[in-house]
Parts: sequence; C-alpha cells; structure tokens
Amino acid sequence: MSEMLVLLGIVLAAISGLPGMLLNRHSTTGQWLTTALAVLGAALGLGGVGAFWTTGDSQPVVLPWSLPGGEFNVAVDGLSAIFLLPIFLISLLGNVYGLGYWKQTEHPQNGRKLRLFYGTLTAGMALLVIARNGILFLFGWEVMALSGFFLVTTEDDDKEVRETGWIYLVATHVATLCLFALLALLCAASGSFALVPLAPESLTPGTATAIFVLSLIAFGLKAGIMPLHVWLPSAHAIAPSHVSAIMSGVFIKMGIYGLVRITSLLPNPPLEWGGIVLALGVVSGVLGVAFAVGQHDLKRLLAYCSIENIGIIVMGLGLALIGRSLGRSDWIILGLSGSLLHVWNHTFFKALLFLSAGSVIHATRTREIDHLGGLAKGMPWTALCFLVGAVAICGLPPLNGFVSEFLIYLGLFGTLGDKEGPSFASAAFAAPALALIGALAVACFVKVHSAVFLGIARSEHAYHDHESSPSMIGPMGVLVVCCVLIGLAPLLIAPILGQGVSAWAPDLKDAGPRLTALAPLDWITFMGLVLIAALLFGGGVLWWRLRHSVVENSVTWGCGYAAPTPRMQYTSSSFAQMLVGLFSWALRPRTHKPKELPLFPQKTDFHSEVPDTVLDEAVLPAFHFGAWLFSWFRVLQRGSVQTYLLYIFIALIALLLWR
Amino acid sequence: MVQLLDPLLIVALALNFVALGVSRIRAVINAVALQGILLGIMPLFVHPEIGLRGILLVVVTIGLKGFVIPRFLTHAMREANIQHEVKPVVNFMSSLLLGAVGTGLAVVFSYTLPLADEHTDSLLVPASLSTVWTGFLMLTTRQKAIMQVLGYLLLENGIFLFGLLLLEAMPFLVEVGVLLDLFTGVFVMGIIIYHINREFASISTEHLTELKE
Amino acid sequence: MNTMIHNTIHILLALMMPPLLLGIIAKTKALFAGRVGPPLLQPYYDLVKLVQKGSVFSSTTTWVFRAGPVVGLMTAALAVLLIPLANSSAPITFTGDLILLAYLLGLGRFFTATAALDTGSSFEGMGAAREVTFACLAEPALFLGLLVLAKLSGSLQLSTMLGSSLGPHWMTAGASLALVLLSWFIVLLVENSRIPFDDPNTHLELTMIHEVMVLDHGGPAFGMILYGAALKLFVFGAMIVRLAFPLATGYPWLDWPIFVGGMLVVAVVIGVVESTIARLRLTHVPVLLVGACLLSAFGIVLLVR
Amino acid sequence: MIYLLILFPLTMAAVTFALPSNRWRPWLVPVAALGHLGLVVAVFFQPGDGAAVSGLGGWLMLDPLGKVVLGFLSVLFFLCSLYAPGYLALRSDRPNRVFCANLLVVLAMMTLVTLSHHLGLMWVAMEATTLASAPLLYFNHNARSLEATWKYLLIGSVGIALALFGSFFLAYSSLKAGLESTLLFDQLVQVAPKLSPQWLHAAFVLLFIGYGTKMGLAPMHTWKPDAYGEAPGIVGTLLAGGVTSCAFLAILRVWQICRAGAEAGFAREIMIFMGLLSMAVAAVFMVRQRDFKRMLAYSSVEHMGILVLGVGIGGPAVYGALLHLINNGLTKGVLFLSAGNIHRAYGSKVTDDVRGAIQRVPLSGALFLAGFLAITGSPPFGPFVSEFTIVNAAVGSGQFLAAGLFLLLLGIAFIGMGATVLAVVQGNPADHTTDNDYHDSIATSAPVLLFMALVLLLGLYVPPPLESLLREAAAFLAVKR
Repeated sequence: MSEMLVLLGIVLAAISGLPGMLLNRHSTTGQWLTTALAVLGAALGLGGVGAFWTTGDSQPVVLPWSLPGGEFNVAVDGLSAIFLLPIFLISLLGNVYGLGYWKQTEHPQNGRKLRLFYGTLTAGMALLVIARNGILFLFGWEVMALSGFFLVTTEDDDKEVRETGWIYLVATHVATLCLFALLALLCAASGSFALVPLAPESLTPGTATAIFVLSLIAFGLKAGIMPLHVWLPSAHAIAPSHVSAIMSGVFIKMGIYGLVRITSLLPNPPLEWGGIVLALGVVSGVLGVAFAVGQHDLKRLLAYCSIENIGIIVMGLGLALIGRSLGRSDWIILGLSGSLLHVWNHTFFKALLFLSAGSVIHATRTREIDHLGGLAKGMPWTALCFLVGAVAICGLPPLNGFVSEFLIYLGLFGTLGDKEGPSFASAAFAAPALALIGALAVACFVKVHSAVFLGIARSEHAYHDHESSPSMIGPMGVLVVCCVLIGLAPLLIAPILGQGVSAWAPDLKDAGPRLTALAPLDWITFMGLVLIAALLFGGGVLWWRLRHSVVENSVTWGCGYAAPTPRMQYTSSSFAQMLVGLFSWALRPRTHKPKELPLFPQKTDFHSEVPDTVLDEAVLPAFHFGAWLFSWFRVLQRGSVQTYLLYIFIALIALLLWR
Repeated sequence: MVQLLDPLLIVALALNFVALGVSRIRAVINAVALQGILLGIMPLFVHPEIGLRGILLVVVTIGLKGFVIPRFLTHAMREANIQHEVKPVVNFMSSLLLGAVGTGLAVVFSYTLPLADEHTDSLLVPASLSTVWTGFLMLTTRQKAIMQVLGYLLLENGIFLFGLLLLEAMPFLVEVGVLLDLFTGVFVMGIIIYHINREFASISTEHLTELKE
Repeated sequence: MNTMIHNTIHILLALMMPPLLLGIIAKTKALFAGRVGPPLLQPYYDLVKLVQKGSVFSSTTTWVFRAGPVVGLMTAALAVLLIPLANSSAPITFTGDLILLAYLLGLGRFFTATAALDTGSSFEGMGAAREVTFACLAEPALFLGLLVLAKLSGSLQLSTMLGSSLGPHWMTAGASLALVLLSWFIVLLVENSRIPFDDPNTHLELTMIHEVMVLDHGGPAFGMILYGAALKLFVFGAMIVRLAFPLATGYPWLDWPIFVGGMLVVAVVIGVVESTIARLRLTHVPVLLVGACLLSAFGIVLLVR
Repeated sequence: MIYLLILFPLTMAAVTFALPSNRWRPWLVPVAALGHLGLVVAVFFQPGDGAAVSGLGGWLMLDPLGKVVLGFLSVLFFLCSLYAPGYLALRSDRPNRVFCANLLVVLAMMTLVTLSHHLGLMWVAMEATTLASAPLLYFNHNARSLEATWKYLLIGSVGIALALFGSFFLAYSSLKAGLESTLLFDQLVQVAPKLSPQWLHAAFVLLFIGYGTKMGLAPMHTWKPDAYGEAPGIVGTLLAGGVTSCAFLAILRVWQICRAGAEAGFAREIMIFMGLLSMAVAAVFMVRQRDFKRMLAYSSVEHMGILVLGVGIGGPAVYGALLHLINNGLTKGVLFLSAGNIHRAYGSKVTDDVRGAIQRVPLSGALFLAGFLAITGSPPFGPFVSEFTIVNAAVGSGQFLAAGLFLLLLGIAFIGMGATVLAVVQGNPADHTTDNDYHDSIATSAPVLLFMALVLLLGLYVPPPLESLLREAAAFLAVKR
C-alpha cells in the first residue's frame, strides 16, 4: 500500500517536468501543468508515508532486474518514512513557491529546465530512500546528484555559477566512486547487493573499517560535513532559492540517510567509530556556525549554517553509535531520536529561512546583507517568517529546534555515566560544544535578521522592497506551522522517531526503554505553553501601560550626533567582527584596506570577507598542482612519428623482459 | 641445397647494412629490392620439394618485392624529386654501428632461443631478427617518408624470413593475403607521400608535427 | 501542602528580592567610595517611577523593539522558577531543566539584542554585538560547570544537582566544586554586565555593553528591562549560593533565612569586586572568559580522570 | 550464408563505387548496412549450432564471442550509416565515392575478423581494416588530416606487422613442441598445454603489442588523438567503436590460447598492468585538454584499457568487459557524432572558441553532455553497469589494488573530461561563432538520439537475449579446452 503510493508519487515527480519541455519556452501552461503534477505526486507520496505510520505495515515491492546484481526491491521502513516526509513536503512547497519566484515569463531561458530537474531530484531522493538493493540505491543516488548539478547550474551563463557547479560535480562524483567501492565491499562480504544487516562473522575488521571510512567520505561529501563541505556554501548561495531550500533542507540529508543506513547494516561497531563521528560533528557544528557568522552574503550564511546543523545531527548519530558499542540503549535512543528529529527540524526551519531569503532577494535583487536593512516595514510577513526561522534554528524554546537539541543534550550528559553501566565521559565534552554552537547561532541570526529586516535601508536596493505574492508566503506559513507544532507537541512524533530508532537498532524494537520515558517531552510542551502565556501576558501588560500613557515618536537617539545617516548603522560585518577575530585561526578572514591612512581624512574604502579556508587553501591548490604536474607529461606527445614508433619498440622489449 | 641458404642470408644481411649506411634513396630502394628477390627464391632452398603453389608464391613474391614495389617507390621519389636522406635523426655512421650491434645481439640471442633441432644451426633466425631490427632503425631514425616506408619493408622482410621456418603453417591463401596487404599498404603510403609532397613541397616528416599536445 | 507553601515563598522571594540586590551592590560601592549612596530600596522607587512614565519610540523601530523588554523580563522570570532556592526543590523541576534554563536566557538575549539593533543606532549595535559575543564564551563555562554537578549528583535536575546532596561532595570533590564556583562567578559578572566586564553606570556609550543596548528604551519598557536584569542577577546569584552553601539544616524554616543571607553576601561580594577591580579593556574580556571555561573544564577533568 | 556476410558488403561497396551520383551515393550505405544487419540476424537465428555457420573448412566460424562482436558491429555500423547521408549532404562539396565505398569495405573486413578462426586470416583482415580506413581519415584533404593519416597508417602497419611476427612465433611454438605447425585457432587451443612456453610467451607479447597498437593501448596509442581528432565524427565512431573492438577480439583469441597453455598468469599480469597504464596515460592527457575531439580519443584509450583490465581481472569481470565493449562503442557513437555536429556548428574544436553549445545547438549539446556523463560511468547509463561489474569482480576476487587504482583513474578521467565538456556545453556562445548556417536537423541528430536511447536502455536493463549471448561468450572464454 504505502510502497505503491510512494512509487506512484516518484513516477509523477519524475515526469512532472516533461510537459513543460514539450511546450514552447514562453507558454505559462507548462509551469502550471508541472506544478500540478508535482504537487499531486508529493501528495501521493505523503499519503504513502502517512499510510505507513497509521497502519505500520509495509509490503516490499520486489521485481527481478536483469542488471548484474540488480534487483528492483523497495520497501518503506521507519527510517525511510522519516526521510520521505521532508522530501515530498519540501518538493511540494518548493514547486508552489516556484510559481511566484521563478515565473516562466521571467525566466524563459531556464525555467523549464529548472522544473524538470526539480522533479527528477525529488524522484531520485525518494527512490534512494526506499531502495533495498545497492544498485537501485546507486541509481537513485546518481539521479539525485546529477539533477542537483543541473539545478545548481540553472543560470549557467554566469561564470561564478559554472565554477560552483563544477566543484559540486567533482565532489559528488568522488562520492559516487566511493559508493562503488563501498557497495562492492558490501557485496563481497554479504554475497549480494541487498541492503540487509551483515552477519558479524561475514566481515573482517579490515573490511568493516574500509566500509565505514568509505561511507564517511561518500556521505560526508554529500552531507557537507566539515572538512568535506567545500562544494556546499557556494552551491547553496548561487542556486535559485527554492532550489537552495530543497538542497539544504533535504538533499544534503541524503548523506545523513546513507550514513545512518550503512551504520545500521554493520554489526557491533568499535567504540572509535562513534568517537570519530561525534568529533566530526563537533567540528562541523562549531566551525560551520563560526564561518556563518563571518559571511555577508545572505544565502552563503545560511549555507554555512546548514553545515553547523549537519554537525549537530552527526553528533547525535555519533552518540547513538557509541551507545551501540557500549550497549547503552538510552544513548542510542536519545542520540538517534535527537539526530532524526533534528533532520526534520533543520528541514523545516532551513527551508523556511531560504524561502524567506528568496522572497527578500526576489524583491531587492541582492544577496549582500550590508546593502539591505529596514525591510520589516515593507515586507512584514517575510520578516516574521524569517524571525520564526531564526529563533527556531538557534534552538530556542518554544520552537522545534530546542526539542531535538534537548534530546541530544540529555544523551550527552548521560555519557557521564550513572551508578551502573559503562560511561564514556569524554563524549560529555560535546555538551559545552553544543552550548557554544547555540550561542554562536544566536549571534549569527541576531546579526542577519536585524541587518536585513531592522534598522534603516542601507542602499537603494532595499528601497524597492515589496511583500511577495501569496504563492510564496503560503509555503513559508506552512513551515512556520511545522516549526511551532513540533516545538509545542513533540509527543506527537515520539512514536515516529521510535519506529526510526527500532529500524536502526532492531533489538530495541520491543526491549529497551521508550523515548517518552527517557525525555520529559510532556514538560517541554508544558513549559512551551507557559512561556507563550507569559510572553502574551507581559506583552499585554506593556500594551496596556502604553495605551494609558503618553507615547510619542522621534528619531533614534544618536548620542548627540547631529546628522546621522543610514550608512552609519552598525553593519553585519562590524557586528561579527569580534567573533571573527576570536575564530580567525580557522576563518582566516581577509581584509582589504589602504596601506596607511593619510594625514587628513579623505574618501577611502575598507572591506572584509571570510572565504572558505578548506577550499581556497587546500583543495584548489592541490588540484592546480596536479594539473601542473600532469602538464609535464605532454612532452611525450610532441608529434614526431619516429618517437612514437620508438615507444612501441620500448614497450615490446619491456614486456619481453617482463619475466 | 639447404647449405646454399646461408650464403644468401649473409648477402641479405649485408644488404641491411647498405640500407642503413647510404644516404642515396635510390641505392636503398635497390638494396631492398634485391633483398626482396633473395627472399623470394629462398623457399626453394628451404623446401626443395615445393609444389606448384610454392612456385607460384615464389613468383608473386619476387614480382612484388623485387620489382613492382621498388618501381613504385622510385616513381614516388621522382615525383618528390629528392635524392638523399640529408640529415637523419641518428647519422649514418652511428646507425651502422647500431645495426652491427643489433645483428651481433641477434646472433647471440638466437643461440639462446629454444629452436627446433633442425633449425639450430641455420642462420635464418638471426638474419630475420637483425633484419627486423634494421627495419626498426630505419623507421625510427630516418626523416624522409620514403625511407620510413623502406624501413617498413625491411621489417616485413625480416618477418618473412622467420615465416620460412613454417611454410606449411601458412597456407597459400594467407601468404598471398599477406603480400597483398603489404603491397596495398605500400601503395597507400605512396599516395600519402605524394599528397604530403604536394602539401608541403617536401616529404620530410619534420613538417608532420603539427598534431601534438 | 508543605511544598505549596515553599513554592509560594519561592515565588514571592524571587519576585520581590532582586531589586534589593541592586540596591545592596550600589550601597556597598558607595561605602567603598566613602559616600552615603542611594537608599537600599532605590531600585524599587526607580521601577515604580518608570512604570508611570510615558515613553518615546524611535520612528525606525518595529514591534520587535517593544517585544525585546517583554521577552527579556519573562524569560528571566521563568528561569527563576527553575532554580532551587532554599533547601527545597524548585516549583518547576524535570529532567533536563538545566538546558531549558540556559536556553530561556538565550531567548531573552536574542530579543534584547534584536531590539537594540531595531533602532539602527550604531552604539546599540555595538552593545548588542558585545553582549552576544561574550555570551558565546560564557555559555560553555556554564555548561562545563553543570557537567561537574551532573557527574556528582548523577541527575539532570537542577533541584537535585544544586540540592542538599551537594554538601557531602564538598568533602570528596571540593577542588572541582571550587573551580566551578569561581568560573560561575565570572559568568555571573559577565552575564549581568558588571565590572570588570562592563560598568553599569559609566556614561561613555562606546565602552558600555548592556546599558548601551537599552539607550532608546524608556518608560514602562525600560522598567521591564531593569527588572528583568535584576531577575537575571538573582538567578545567577541563587545558583552561586546553592553551589557555595548547599546546607541542609533539616529545618526548612531555617534554610530560607540562610539562603537570603547567602544572596546578600553574594551581592556584597559583587559590590566589593566592582569597587576594587578596574574595568578590563574590551579586548581582554575574551581571555578572562576563556579562563573561566578552562577552570570548569579542569573541574570536570578532575572528576572523570 | 557465412560468405554472404562478407561478400554482400563488398559487392555493395563495388556498386557504391560505381554509382556516379555524388548526391545519391550516400544513401546506399544505410541500405547496405540494413542488409548486413538483416543477414546477421538471419545467421543468429539460423537453426543448428556452430557447424551451420562455418566455412573454408573451419577457417571461418561464428562462435559465441564472434557473435557478440559481430552483432554489436552490425548495429553500430547501421546507426553510423544512418548518420552518413545527412553528414555527406553537408559536405556536398567533397567527392564521397571513395569514402562511401571504403565504409563498406571496412564493414566487410571487420566482419571477416569476427568470423575468422585462422590467425593468419584474421591478421590479413585486420591489416585490411587499417588500409581501408586510411582514406576515410583523409576525407577532409587538408594538411592536418594528411599528417593524421600518415601516422595512423605507419604506426598501424608497423604494429600489425609485429602481430604477424607473433602469429609466426605461435605457429613455431607448436612446431617446437614437435607438433605439425598450425595457425588454426581451435587446434591451437587444443594443443595449447603442449606448446613450448618460451615461444608462446614471446608470441603473446608480440601479438598483444601488435593488436594492442591497433586497439590503441598506451604506449602504442599515439596515433589515436591525431586520427580521431582529424577524422569526421562518423569515422571516429567506426574506429573507436568498431575497429578497436575487432583488435580486442583478436587479443581475446590469443589470450584464450595462453589461458589454455602455460602462460595464463603471465598474460593476466600483462593485461592488468597495460590496462591500468592505458587508463593512467589517458587520464593524464585528458586533464586540461582544450581540443574536445582529441579528448574523446584519450577517452577511447582509457576505455580500451578498461577492456583489457576487465579480462585481466577475470571471473565476472570478463562478462563486464564484453558488456563494456558494447556500452563503450555505443556511447562513443553519441560522443563522436554530437562532437562532430558541434564542431560543424562552430567551425572549431578547441574550447577557446566553442562555448554555450547547449544554446547554439541544443540537441547536440545536450547529447554531448549526456554522453559524457554516460561514458564516465554515472548511473543510469550503460557504461556504469559494465564498469561497476568490473570493480565488483575485482573487489570480490580480492584484487583491491587494481580496484582502487581503477576507481582513482576513473575519477581523474572524469575531472579531466568534465572540465572540457562543460566548457563546451555551458555558458554563452561567443558572437562570432553564431554566424554559421549549421543547425541540428533530423538527419544529423536522430542517429545520435538512437545511440543515446540504446545506451540508456542498456543502463536500465540488459535484454535477456543479449544477457544470454554475453553469458555464452564469457563461458566460451572461461572454458579450458
């Protein structure tokens, strides 16, 4: 039942772009047909997921497939379901949003292409999530990856877009090649490409480690775990916003899914694995948000913030792995539930933020934070949505981000160990790191929200602001509702998370504690409501006081300065300056300013940027060096036929002397 | 009659050195032609009891290797009106030396080869190897296209010499096929040389280094 | 029944006492300076006056500017309900309430800073920037300290972690607790923007943190901000007290006075510190905070080594 | 019947040559190709086994291996021939008499290679393909194509001469073993265990180098970039897909003899080494390659390497290699033909001038990009299946080093190729390149689309008949007789 619905949804999504391709580039019917198909498909898919959760039954669809080792085998289980929801939901919202954001009439060049690959991206992701056969998984993976490439390079007439797309393509292909090796090893161990848990005896430690490392590289590249994130920031920045939304919200989660799925197949993981994963999570989390603080490109900032949240998710997974190595079911449940829930939460608020950013960019035509300001008056709804997203992504109550981080905190504190059972206290140091991440996130989003929406417009870009069309606000509203709902009623999704966890660690299916027993989700609901009530009360009081007292308007108090101008406002860069300084050892900020200032003040300029350290100082140099090295081999092919004949002769002698 | 074979082979070897040592293309062509004729008659000495097909084969070989191909090459040479290989990659003295060394090695090497008993004391294998070596030398050290074609011919001759060891393995049809391919090959090369000459007003392969990395 | 009474006392104390702390601090400083100083109850008078005043709003601001004070006050008020005061559990206590505590204060900070930036004034921008930046370093210190307590008590409820069970541990793990105490006191100073991090009553905007954020607020809103700040001070003070004297006399009615006394001592200490230590250069602040983190980190290392 | 397979194209070639009209002549090529395809199908489904399709007293025989290659060649040639009229219509300025005739001669000779079970005969046919394809290379009659043809001819002939030498050694090895010397494939395989090892050893090296030159394995590949770079796209397809496959078939035959004989281990080592070497050389030269047709040539070198590597790895990889023979050939069809169209549209084949192909010639541009993704082994295209089969076999048989290097080199090749392809396809065409009357037409695009469709089909599923055919062939190779 649920499989059928999901498959149907996949097919519809995959073909949703075709009608548009057949119509001419100026007709708007294409975009309506596409959206209709995509929405229908997504609805079916969501229906399938819902059917799975309500009935809990799944009949795998198994068909023979004449590829060597291939078998068409799809099934929905707890994990798949958790990842399917974001896929279809964001695809649905993104398509609707696209109606207003990327009108065919405004983008005749690439509108059809974008919609086509938006559909295939959805289909690929959904397929890979329900695939139970390695080859099928690989198919879904690559369809997703290539669609992603074409979506990133939607506006390929721009040089920056081309370069970004290229970096992305290389990264994703490296990941694919690692997957080749990974699946081959799995097949060598288990004897088939079926994605089923391996028997402990079928696997030598060496093979197990190899599989683990390969999956870290392959899926880490996709998920954007620091330091494998090099493709991510620019790709999210230059793609159309609803593409960024699905890429950052769903696409990179496929890396997480892969990691979760593969780790679920490997029997009794060593303790180091969990430690490594946890450490990677901490690094991505802290450095990701630190880089985010330093950015002044709205979407680039959000992209780095995705790296941070991936870090949090990975921390949860690491905790769960540690729990499995030490047989601590409570750590498994808290860690994995937190991780999976954060997958959802990040999907919701990050998509929300990207969509709001898109609506800003659509209105002002710039991504430069320091050119914006004061938009809250022109586009109040966008501002509100962004604010909700910002509060949620900082993990602040009473919104959803808090819940998942809360679970992970509980697990991390748990690693201190109680009276009975083993402990792994060094993991507990991740808790302060998580606190640091939270505080940095607050700094980051205070900065971006205020700089974009509050204060006064800093440039003419921000003057022609206007609220976006309902087709763009609507999807944001839906996401706002999701954020609030999960934040206030986490109990609702506890069973869903439970299914996910038991799919990862089957022995916890019936035995072991429940999430509700380990974490006071009811208290979270209660406190959330209390908080809201308190805020309303306080607001009411203030409002009442202001009603009954003289209130006048005036200019901002400039501390006596006579002629303040918008350009004298604190810019986002200056806001972040101290923090960037604290992290300069990793961020390596670049500042451009005149050498020495003249005696008398005159017009000068200063600007600072935080480029990606790993990309600019490790990856690109390495590639250029390689190319330089290879260029030396060209002397072998100078065009003289005599030399060529000599090669043949040499090869002949060499092979004759081989043995 | 088999004892008459070795003198013929020695002559053939000598012709290799002529081909290596002289710069006049005409002379090289003649040397190769003569070698071709020698090769053509050799089957009679290897297998005295040779049948009609053998005779026919001999005639075809001599005709092609000894007369048709050389004529053709001479014609091409006239077309291109050049007489000499002016500056080879390796000068004539050194190429002679290389040829000598190669021949010596070939002889030594062929003694180490596990030959069938009836061939152990024959010069056939060393001659074949050294001729192949000579062909390679010409191919890799000569600038003029025609000289390279001649080198190719020498290479084929060397292989042909080895083929004499196992005439019965090579049916008539295949032999003829081989010869036919050889002829067509040279013919096409000749045409190309003609075009090269027309294109560059010279047949030196220095001009043919446009395509490279 | 009993808990009912205790909770009532808790709430009353938490709502009434905070401004007094400010008064005591001011008085202590005045004494050190050889002045008479304002009356102890001055902060109450100020609040009352502010609530009656009218207000002026900058035309650049939006509703966020008005929301700032409300959120700041309410989050602090809720935080107070999570802290055990006397030797009895807090009105609200559940596993992981410590995390809620930290994040409530975070929420408050988010909106106070945002409200400051809403004015578009560069001075308030500076203040907000400093506030959030220093918080980034204070949070880890707080959590490292919590790790120590969680390890000792084996529980994740503030009421237990800071409860009477803490007493014996001063014998066993005194060193760790002392380190945490020191580090938390530093956190208290920075979170409530006292000297050596900030000078509440300087008048050079360029050097201020908290005060400069609220430059544009006035009237009832400003009253809320002051009150919220006092509550926040109370929260941290209470944690310090519970950590320093986790006494369990067995007579609940004796514990309350002890606690109040402890709070007064803390206030005096703050006053002493403020009057004896010079204000740090802004660029040196992070060093001290990192130091605080290291103290607590050392504390936990001592425990789990 | 079996003679017809060879004689029909030859006669058609004669007819084509005789036909005076430069305009209508090209249409004979598809006709002949269709006929050939029909004959092949007829032969395949002819009742009875091998005996039914053999001739010249066992010199000609259609074994399962030959079936795979022959069937593939026939399809490939047919699709190419569909492209010919459209292409030659664009080149109506040039006489195409020799061109069309030689296309068919090449077809006949390739067919002969797949059929011949006599190594000497196979050699003759192989050399004939070289000679017959030389005029095809020279179609453009300019200095560059002249140079390319010269190198192709000379290097090819020398290499193939070595193959002849090797065949003689093979015969001699049987003579040395005291057997009556022969070059008949089946006899050799039977007596292989008795053959004198040293001679067999030398024979294998010579034959491998010789046919390897024809196949374009490094370091004997040097003619390839020049030849493929200067030849018309259709000829490139025919060489990269067809002639190289014939050479590979020859190597397979020799390998089979060695495998039956004492030299199996040695042969495998050589094949793995040379395969990886070819891939490495190709990868190195593809990086920063500005000329996209030369890049395709190097890609061909790379995939020849993959073929021999697969055979060297053995086991299921042999099946993978045979499948890859087909996938590679078809994908090369897509790439060479679309590259030809792009070349025609821009009048240049270096990335400095060629940009934004997907806007200038949308269909060819898109197909070129898709072909690139396919050839680099991305699912869901054919080459992925075969390449992955090879990796899997290597890992399965514990040859981790080979597998690792294979993947690494695939990665480098992808990077090298991708940079060039994207430079060609993406962006905006420079203004001066757009004033040219070429536009994608049915005639020049439909065949490419057909190629692409096949590649995609083979990626999504291997049709059962083909599956069984490949299995037979692999079994035929695996069995020791």
